[in-house]
Amino acid sequence: MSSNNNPASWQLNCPVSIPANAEYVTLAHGEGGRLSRKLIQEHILASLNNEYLIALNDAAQLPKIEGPLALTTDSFVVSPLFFPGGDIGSLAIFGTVNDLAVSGAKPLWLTLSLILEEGFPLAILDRILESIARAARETCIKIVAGDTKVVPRGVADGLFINTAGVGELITPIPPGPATLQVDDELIISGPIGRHGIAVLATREELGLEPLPLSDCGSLLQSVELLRSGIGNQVRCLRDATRGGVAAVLHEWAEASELTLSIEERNVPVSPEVRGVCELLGLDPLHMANEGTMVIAVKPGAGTAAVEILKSIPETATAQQIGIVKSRGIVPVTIRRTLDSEQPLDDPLGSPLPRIC
Amino acid sequence: MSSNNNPASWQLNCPVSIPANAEYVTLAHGEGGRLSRKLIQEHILASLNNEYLIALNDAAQLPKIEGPLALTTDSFVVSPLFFPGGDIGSLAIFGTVNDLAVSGAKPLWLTLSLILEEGFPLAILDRILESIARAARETCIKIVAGDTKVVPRGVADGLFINTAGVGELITPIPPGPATLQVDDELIISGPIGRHGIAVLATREELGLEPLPLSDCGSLLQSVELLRSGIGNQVRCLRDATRGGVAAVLHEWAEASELTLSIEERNVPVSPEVRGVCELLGLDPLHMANEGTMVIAVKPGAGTAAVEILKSIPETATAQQIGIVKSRGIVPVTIRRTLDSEQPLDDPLGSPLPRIC
Amino acid sequence: MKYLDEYRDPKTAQLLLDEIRRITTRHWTLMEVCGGQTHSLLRHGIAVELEGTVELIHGPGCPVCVTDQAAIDFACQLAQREEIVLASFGDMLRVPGSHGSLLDAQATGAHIQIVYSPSDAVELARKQPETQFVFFAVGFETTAPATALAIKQAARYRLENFSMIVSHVRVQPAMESLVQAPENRVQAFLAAGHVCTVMGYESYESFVNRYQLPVVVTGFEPLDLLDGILACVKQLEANEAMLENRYARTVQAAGNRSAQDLVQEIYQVCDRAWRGFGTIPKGGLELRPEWQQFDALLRFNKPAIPVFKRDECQSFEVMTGQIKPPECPHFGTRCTPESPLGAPMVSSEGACAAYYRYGVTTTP
Amino acid sequence: MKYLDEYRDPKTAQLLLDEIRRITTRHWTLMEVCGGQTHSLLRHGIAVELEGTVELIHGPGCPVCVTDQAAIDFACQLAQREEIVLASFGDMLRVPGSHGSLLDAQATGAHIQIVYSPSDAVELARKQPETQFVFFAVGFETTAPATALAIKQAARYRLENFSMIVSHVRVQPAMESLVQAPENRVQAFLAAGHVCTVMGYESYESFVNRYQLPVVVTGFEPLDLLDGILACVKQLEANEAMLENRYARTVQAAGNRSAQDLVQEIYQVCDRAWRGFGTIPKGGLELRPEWQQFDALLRFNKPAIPVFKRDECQSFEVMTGQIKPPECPHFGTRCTPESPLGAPMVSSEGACAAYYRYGVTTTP
Amino acid sequence: MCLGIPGKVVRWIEREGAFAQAEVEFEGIRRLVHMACVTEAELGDYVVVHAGIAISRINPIEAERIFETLSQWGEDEGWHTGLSQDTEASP
Amino acid sequence: MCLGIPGKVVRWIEREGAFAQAEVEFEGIRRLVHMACVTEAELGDYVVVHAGIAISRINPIEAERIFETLSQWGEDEGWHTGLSQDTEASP
Ligand code: SF4
Ligand code: SF4
Ligand SMILES: [Mg+2]
Ligand SMILES: [Mg+2]
Ligand SMILES: [Mg+2]
Ligand SMILES: [Mg+2]
Ligand SMILES: [Mg+2]
Ligand SMILES: [Mg+2]
Ligand SMILES: [Mg+2]
Ligand SMILES: [Mg+2]
Ligand SMILES: [Mg+2]
Ligand SMILES: [Mg+2]
Repeated sequence: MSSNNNPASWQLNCPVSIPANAEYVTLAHGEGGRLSRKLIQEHILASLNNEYLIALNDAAQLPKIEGPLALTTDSFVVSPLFFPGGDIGSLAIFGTVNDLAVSGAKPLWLTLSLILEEGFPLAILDRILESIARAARETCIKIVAGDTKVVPRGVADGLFINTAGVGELITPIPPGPATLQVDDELIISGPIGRHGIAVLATREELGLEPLPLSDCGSLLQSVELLRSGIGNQVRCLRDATRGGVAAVLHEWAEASELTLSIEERNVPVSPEVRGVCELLGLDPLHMANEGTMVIAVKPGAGTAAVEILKSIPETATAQQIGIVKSRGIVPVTIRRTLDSEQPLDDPLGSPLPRIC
Repeated sequence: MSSNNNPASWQLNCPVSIPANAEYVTLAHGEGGRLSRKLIQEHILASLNNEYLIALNDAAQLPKIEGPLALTTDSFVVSPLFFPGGDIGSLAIFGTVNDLAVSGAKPLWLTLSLILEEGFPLAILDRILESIARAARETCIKIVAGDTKVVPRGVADGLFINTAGVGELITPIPPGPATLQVDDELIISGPIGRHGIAVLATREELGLEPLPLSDCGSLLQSVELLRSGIGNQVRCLRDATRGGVAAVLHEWAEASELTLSIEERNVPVSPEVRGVCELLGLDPLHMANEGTMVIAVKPGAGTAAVEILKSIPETATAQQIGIVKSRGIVPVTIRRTLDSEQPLDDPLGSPLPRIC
Repeated sequence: MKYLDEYRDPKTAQLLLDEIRRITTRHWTLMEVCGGQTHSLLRHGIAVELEGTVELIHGPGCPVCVTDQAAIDFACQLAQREEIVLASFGDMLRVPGSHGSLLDAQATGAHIQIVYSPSDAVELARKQPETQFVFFAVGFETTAPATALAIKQAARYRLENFSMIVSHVRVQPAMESLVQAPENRVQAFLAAGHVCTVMGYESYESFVNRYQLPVVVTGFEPLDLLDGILACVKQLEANEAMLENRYARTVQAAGNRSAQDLVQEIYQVCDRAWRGFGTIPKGGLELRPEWQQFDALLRFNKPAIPVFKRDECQSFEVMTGQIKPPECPHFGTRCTPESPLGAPMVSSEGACAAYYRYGVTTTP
Repeated sequence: MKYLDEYRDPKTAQLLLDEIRRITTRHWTLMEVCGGQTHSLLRHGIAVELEGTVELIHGPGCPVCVTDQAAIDFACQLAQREEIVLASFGDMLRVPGSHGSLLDAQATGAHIQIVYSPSDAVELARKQPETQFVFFAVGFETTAPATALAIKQAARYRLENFSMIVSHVRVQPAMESLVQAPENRVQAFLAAGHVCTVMGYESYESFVNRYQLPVVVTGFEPLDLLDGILACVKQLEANEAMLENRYARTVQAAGNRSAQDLVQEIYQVCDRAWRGFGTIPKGGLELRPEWQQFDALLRFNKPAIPVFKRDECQSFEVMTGQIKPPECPHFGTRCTPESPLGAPMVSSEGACAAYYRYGVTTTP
Repeated sequence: MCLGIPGKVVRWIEREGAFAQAEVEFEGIRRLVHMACVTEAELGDYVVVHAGIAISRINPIEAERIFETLSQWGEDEGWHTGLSQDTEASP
Repeated sequence: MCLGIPGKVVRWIEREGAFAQAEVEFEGIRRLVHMACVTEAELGDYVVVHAGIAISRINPIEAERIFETLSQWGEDEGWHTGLSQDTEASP
């Protein structure tokens, strides 16, 4: 097989054109000496500077937090690095901010750790750092500590990013899926499957046009509105990332030992996602989201929750999709064409396009 | 070039023999469905369980901290994954615990994020998770949140680990290298260059025997002793990782705008490290450490600091290696054979073995 | 989506369902030939709604399930070779061979590329002339035109780095072998709509006449299926055995002549080993001699690799309607989608997977 | 370490230093031929201590610095080829060619393997028979036995996947061309101890006689260097020009006969382009015709790749002692170890890098 | 098996031979589809696409038939009887 | 150039020919070193190793000479005069 012999050969799908004599990342950039400091100063700090990060200490020194803490981490390995609607940088920020937000915390600080493949163009790195900076500004979060490693060519796929986030838990903290009760109502904040389809269609070069847009974005405002509006009514929230909505419902069913039951006709799916899913034999409920969440509220609170969500553009198409029932034979059911409730499958592995 | 066609072909240097029919990581383990939960339950929680991690929430909910916070992150991409004296797992814990400790914080909680290459043997993963668990127990730190991603074969080098750490800053917080003063004393906590040499010799298969041992280990106890003994006398501490002691001295010289001056004869170097460095034309001062730190104390406090360090076995060979001087032409000087002080070079890139 | 959504209309479906229940006087056993129909029947809850009225058993119509284990082994073996990329539909990746699936092979270093269309594999070969691309050509008559077209395109481009493992199977010989079996209890067939789209249904005339069993060409959406079932039940209740086309918006009596010509030009009928069935005479398609330069078997002279067939899998019994998947002793215990013993547990078209996925874990 | 530490003893070094200062009556200019000696003189502060007493200028003895740019370009080009792994000493990786260094090539996909010994590259080739290993054989007479041995071993194993880019250079022709230059101001030579270990020093007799310049075979540790300098100064003060061996623990008059035989068997003397110097007659070693199956140039028929020589680098002037590195207009500004204009800024043996590293940024 | 999805032909790229191709739209998403077997399709026609090639042109009149039948049932309310006559016309 | 490091021969692996090898110790670390050019070395001898092959056996008597000379200087205090006689014996 032929391998990538030039720095522009990653599956970048990046709008930046890379000049032939572009500067790129070398192993020396990761070795802790002069070049490492240059990379940090001229690229990372240039985009992300703030009063904590500038100290470049072994650990950031941060002020005291009043409430209890929330702590989360995620690594981002998306391929391609740029996809319609986002890139690995914005994803790395929104992903961690969203995890804090749905946990009931006010996101405060992030760490940012880059694993770069030797030969990665610095122009692309700068572009991703700008995207990180933009997402951090949008969500009012500060990147206070970081790390950069460079691995030899062929040992990583261009760039992996890890973010870890610290937030302050704000009362009332959603008590979590173990507290779900019969008749609780299930809500989805927007059309599903957009991120998974956008990335799949871009990566596998399926020749689809226009490429569907990822929903990659912040859930901060919608969570805050929900909490300030009906905070005491919220049981749990979850951004429906890998495994999609189906995986969230299965996890919640497992945690609560109840059955979660949804109506297919109420689940919002955008026409493009619908079209691609039919064409490739995929179920939108299994496809990843990166700015769309599932919410469970107490009985009767669903309408209020949907109202609140519909008040901002990001979640204007929020819908109640189902309710919690006493435990049946299967953990998650879906009503499709006919009246009978069918089991909704828990996704197994990455959804593969199929012709059968 | 031939590629790795069997799961045992990583540069593992692992003492575990892998049976031919070993189970290994698949892409489905990273897709957020049933197999992801199985991997987390049967492998990760099996080794690392605690009251926070078990919740498996989007973010860990943690109690309130009294003092201000310290936050740090590092990715670990060491190749080979196992090296004499440690492995990527223990390294990922000690590295982050040490960064918190030298920053003046009591390490409390860690996040753990794994990027696994498809085909990675689960037996090896278990072995590394055990090593992580052991290091976490030894340093009394809890892993409270995590993430697991699987990337396709050929897209990562077996396993990368990211840890982020939260600690509570304890007064007196070492004021940092910007506060260095003329006549401050510089101390090293143990023999230098062991980690860099151990990894280099293992990775490049240089045919050396016995392979020198890495110093991979915790600095927690030694930092605590120093702080409780002469806490007010400590200016700054730094674990001398990538770039070695030379990089730390250069960073401090830059931060303080003073000249740091050391004596080669006082720098402890183990015989094996000495032997390998001579053979390969390397300078131990440029080689990485993973359990050895540089300390700066106020004038006159060096002897007390060394005494305290010598009281525990981990730092029994601590030495005063130099002092801080007013700014000369060069930022860091070293006195070797003759009386004159020579500039000590800041490392550039990974040290390469050479024959010239 | 036009021509999809209207055939999923719940109210209309309910009307049809009521009508089927109304006219059914005794227990009828129908076979839906195609795995896609199985999938749809379970996904939309039709099978459940008809429990006690009409029993639906699944036919051999999942090409993933019936592809011979040796072909999968060969595909894995080629994919492991440094110079080869194996291109495949996503469907085949999880099917177990003797030593694991293509996904397992990939996890240990094999080069596999998912494609949506066989012609996409031709394009890949054109763009990377240094690499040998082998397309794994599975599927029924529906898929054969797409793979035949890929061969023609590769020939037009004079590609020397494109070949195929041809493992196409033919539906009708399998139906024949099924009704001839002493255990047969099928009383009517829902013929596979998309196979008929290509092949037409005239050839079923003699089948209907010979075996005196109703055959109804049926589509895949809930209304299509209910309509096809209703047509079958009506024939059975009237003690008739006729050939009907209930998928006329897509299927014509003669099928698609251009597609048949294309298949005819590239392939010839051959005996073929079906997984679970053994060799079915005339059960497959192979490359005609004039196209053999594209035969991966010849190009990469296949060594005799031992095939360790897993006899535990009851796929033959399942695919011939003798048992339903939950009656297999391994169903849901030793055999799950995470760790399938047999092919029907893998593909989302496979009957066992469909039962597992849709939670039908007990026999009616 | 035995035979190292005792030669770094500070007290003894001080004695020798004092003695040199004591007997020196005027300004003498010595050349240390070997880059290793340059490195040691700067690293241990000897050059600084002798400032104003004895001026030390650095000779052409850094094989990394003098390796022709075209050879580096060829190495980069081979490393880029899919089937080839280029094996090299770590030293060569940062040296700039016309289009970047081997490290740059690696960053854009080339396969490069650092080895400590040429025989290690032979072992790699033996273990991976599908891959072509090309060893980049640079170095002076000291290194030639190791690379010659690798050829013999590869021949013994009948390896068809091992070859070398032979770029060995010979010290003495370079010294000749140096003293013949009108700009020459060297008054005595510290001959390169390890080259003499292999080659002996008898061949210097005629050099000393012809040019009437003292030549003192000198080692690499501080005491060795001070001892060698002292010997030079004593001759100069006494107006003598003799050949002396001050590295007798390692060097014998006739050198190492087995090593010479080995080199003789595999290589023959040839004219060679030296970077910065131009072609030096008899300045290199090439494979004898009977070993040419191991010549990477012949095996991978080198296309004529344009070499864009960077004329800005003053390496010739530096390596012939006409200027000291900080006198080069680019030193420390456009030319630094991070971004070297010329080879002497790269290798830790290179005179410019040594000056930069040890902070000697102004001329004495 | 044999996922076949209806899509609308929106642009012909090449109408003849082995490389016949058209742009086909599926709910706003377009893809190039091989048309060698359905060269007679016109812009605006719906075709059934399987594995990237069109295998059939959808007959819009036949597509309505089931709904017409059902609506007749709805009109006369005793639709069960009417059903068999209507449907048995097709094979 | 030409890093040459002294190491002690601790074990012979193969004494003859192109594959002659011995285990050589450098401050506790051992490596196999090619010995084709120094086949006469005995166990305990020090050899100078360059690029993985031994290029010379260290002569322990010569190795002492500089220190002997210096110690003589130490003894007679007027050592400068003694130096030239001693050293000029060697070439
Ligand atoms: S349940 Fe598994 S073993 Fe049983 S018939 Fe189905 S696939 Fe075969
Ligand atoms: S400083 Fe740079 S440009 Fe000048 S001579 Fe040295 S290597 Fe060449
Ligand atoms: Mg998370
Ligand atoms: Mg989440
Ligand atoms: Mg770091
Ligand atoms: Mg890559
Ligand atoms: Mg750190
Ligand atoms: Mg640190
Ligand atoms: Mg996660
Ligand atoms: Mg790998
Ligand atoms: Mg392959
Ligand atoms: Mg190569």
